[in-house]
Amino acid sequence: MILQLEDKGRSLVARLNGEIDLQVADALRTALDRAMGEKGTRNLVLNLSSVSLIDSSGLGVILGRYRRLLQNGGRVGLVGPGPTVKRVLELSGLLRIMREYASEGEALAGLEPGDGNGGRGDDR
Amino acid sequence: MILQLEDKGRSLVARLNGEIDLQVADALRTALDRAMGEKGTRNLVLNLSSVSLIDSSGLGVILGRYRRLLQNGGRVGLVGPGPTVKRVLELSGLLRIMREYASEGEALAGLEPGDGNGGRGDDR
Amino acid sequence: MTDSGRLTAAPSATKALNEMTISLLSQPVNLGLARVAVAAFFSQLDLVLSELEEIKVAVSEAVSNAILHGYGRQPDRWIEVSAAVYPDWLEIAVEDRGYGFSGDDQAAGGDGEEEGGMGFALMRSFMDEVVLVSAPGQGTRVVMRKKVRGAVAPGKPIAGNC
Amino acid sequence: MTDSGRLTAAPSATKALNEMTISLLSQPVNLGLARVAVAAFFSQLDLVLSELEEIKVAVSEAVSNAILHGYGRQPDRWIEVSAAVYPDWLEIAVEDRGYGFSGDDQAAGGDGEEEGGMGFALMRSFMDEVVLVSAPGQGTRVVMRKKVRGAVAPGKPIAGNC
Ligand SMILES: Nc1ncnc2c1ncn2[C@@H]1O[C@H](COP(=O)(O)OP(=O)(O)O)[C@@H](O)[C@H]1O
Ligand SMILES: Nc1ncnc2c1ncn2[C@@H]1O[C@H](COP(=O)(O)OP(=O)(O)O)[C@@H](O)[C@H]1O
Repeated sequence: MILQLEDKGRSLVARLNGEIDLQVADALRTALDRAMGEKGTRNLVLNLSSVSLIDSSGLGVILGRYRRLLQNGGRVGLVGPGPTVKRVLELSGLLRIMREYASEGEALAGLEPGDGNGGRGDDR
Repeated sequence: MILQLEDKGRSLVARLNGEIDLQVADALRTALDRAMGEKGTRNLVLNLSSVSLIDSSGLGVILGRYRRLLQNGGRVGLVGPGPTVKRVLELSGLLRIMREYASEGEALAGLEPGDGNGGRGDDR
Repeated sequence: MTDSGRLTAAPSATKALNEMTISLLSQPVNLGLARVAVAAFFSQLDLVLSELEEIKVAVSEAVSNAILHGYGRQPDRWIEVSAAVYPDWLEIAVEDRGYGFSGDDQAAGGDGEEEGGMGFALMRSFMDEVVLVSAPGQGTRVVMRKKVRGAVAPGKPIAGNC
Repeated sequence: MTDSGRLTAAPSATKALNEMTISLLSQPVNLGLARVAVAAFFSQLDLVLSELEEIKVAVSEAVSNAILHGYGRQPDRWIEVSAAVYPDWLEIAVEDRGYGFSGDDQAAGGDGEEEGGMGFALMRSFMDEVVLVSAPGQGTRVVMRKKVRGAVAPGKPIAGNC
């Protein structure tokens, strides 16, 4: 797994790569939590377009970050999952609590509407 | 393995693909022999640029075709082997009895000099 | 486990057209190996990419369970992953000799901070039948079966990249 | 076979950092599986592509020999391919329970219309040590060892494509 992080104001964009399973879950969790802690991240955008496989260990990492951010009113947006990754997200119910966006840009705009109004704008 | 055959006068160009091992050796041998028989092939140009692996079963097929053609004064030219395929060809001694060419065109020109003089021109 | 018409975890009575078993140590680094080996084995069938991807997820879940729940993360225990091709279906079995569990544990579902019994849910979604045999202290065997459209004609070479 | 400093075909005294065994049927269609499984397993090491390709050729030769010479093309016999990572080297063993052969056969080399004992020559070229244990009627075990530059630090995930 290669993880690329980019800070975008109050949102963090994380581009994941490869197979997100038990082998990489701990490292992914640690890397995300560290970056989110340092930057005071409110919302997380996960770009999954280069993820070839995700299993429940990977889902667990996403769900954990979602719960963490939710405590401060933040949210998680998902971008670009391939068909099978999307099926896994659907079956697990993650797509009922997190929204999928067509691009990183749309995710950032949707999660942080008005760019700095506190992220309380809705994106239904 | 996918095999693509192209008739070029008295030479046959065969473009091999994938892993040339015991699993595909019989089919490859049969396909080459049929095409060479039908067309009265004198020289064979084997394009190996899309071959990802060759082992001694694959070498056996090449050597067998070489011996068949040699009986009628024909030869075999090899084109485009990757580094490991080339190592296998070298170690087996095949590159001492067959020549490698930079392209199919050079192989055809080298094997059939003068285009139709009977292929007896040398290509040392 | 012996209802007629239901898959039993015992080997099928029908003879497999092809089969393999891979034994690997209970370490997360070997998850990829389990997935690749199973996918490579089934590449002799004419599966579509999404089917192969779903099979990989199911294998990942079953092997992760063996590592986490079967062996409680002990890294030096063996897990056996076998795969077989039958005329109308394919089968994958994942077996550990670890803690095992009783029906109650299973009903209880996940216990991790962040998980919730998703493993079996995904296995059941991606395969047509999942049968579980487990006994506390003896280990666990998960057998998963997936129907393959039409008759299967093995013989396609197993490709180098899967 | 027991000279000090020479590889014996018995399991190494040093403990493997990681190991696996794959059992497959003696059918050419499974050659690709053997290669892919071994390459996937060693993808946890930092091998360069040419090393992985050479390992694949060596595996191909040993498994082809088991199919052709060990079992005389009987398709329903088992071949075991194991692989292990040690601190300074990697090891591959290919074992069949077939005809076996004596030193004389080996010296005789190939017998096919088109082959000439290339198999062992390639295994020896691509691996650092090749040890053979065979007994007529009992089967054959080929152990191949390759030095890996510097200390090996497994832990890289096993990738999906190899
Ligand atoms: N191989 C196994 N050995 C022991 N217990 C297991 C095994 N596989 C599953 N279980 C039990 O079944 C439960 C449900 O598994 P699963 O659906 O994969 O969800 P999760 O792994 O997230 O808990 C586990 O929490 C565990 O108690
Ligand atoms: N697994 C095996 N079982 C029985 N005999 C074997 C086995 N492997 C190799 N041999 C013997 O060793 C000889 C040399 O093998 P090899 O160098 O691979 O060349 P080739 O396969 O082309 O004959 C074979 O011809 C065979 O007699």
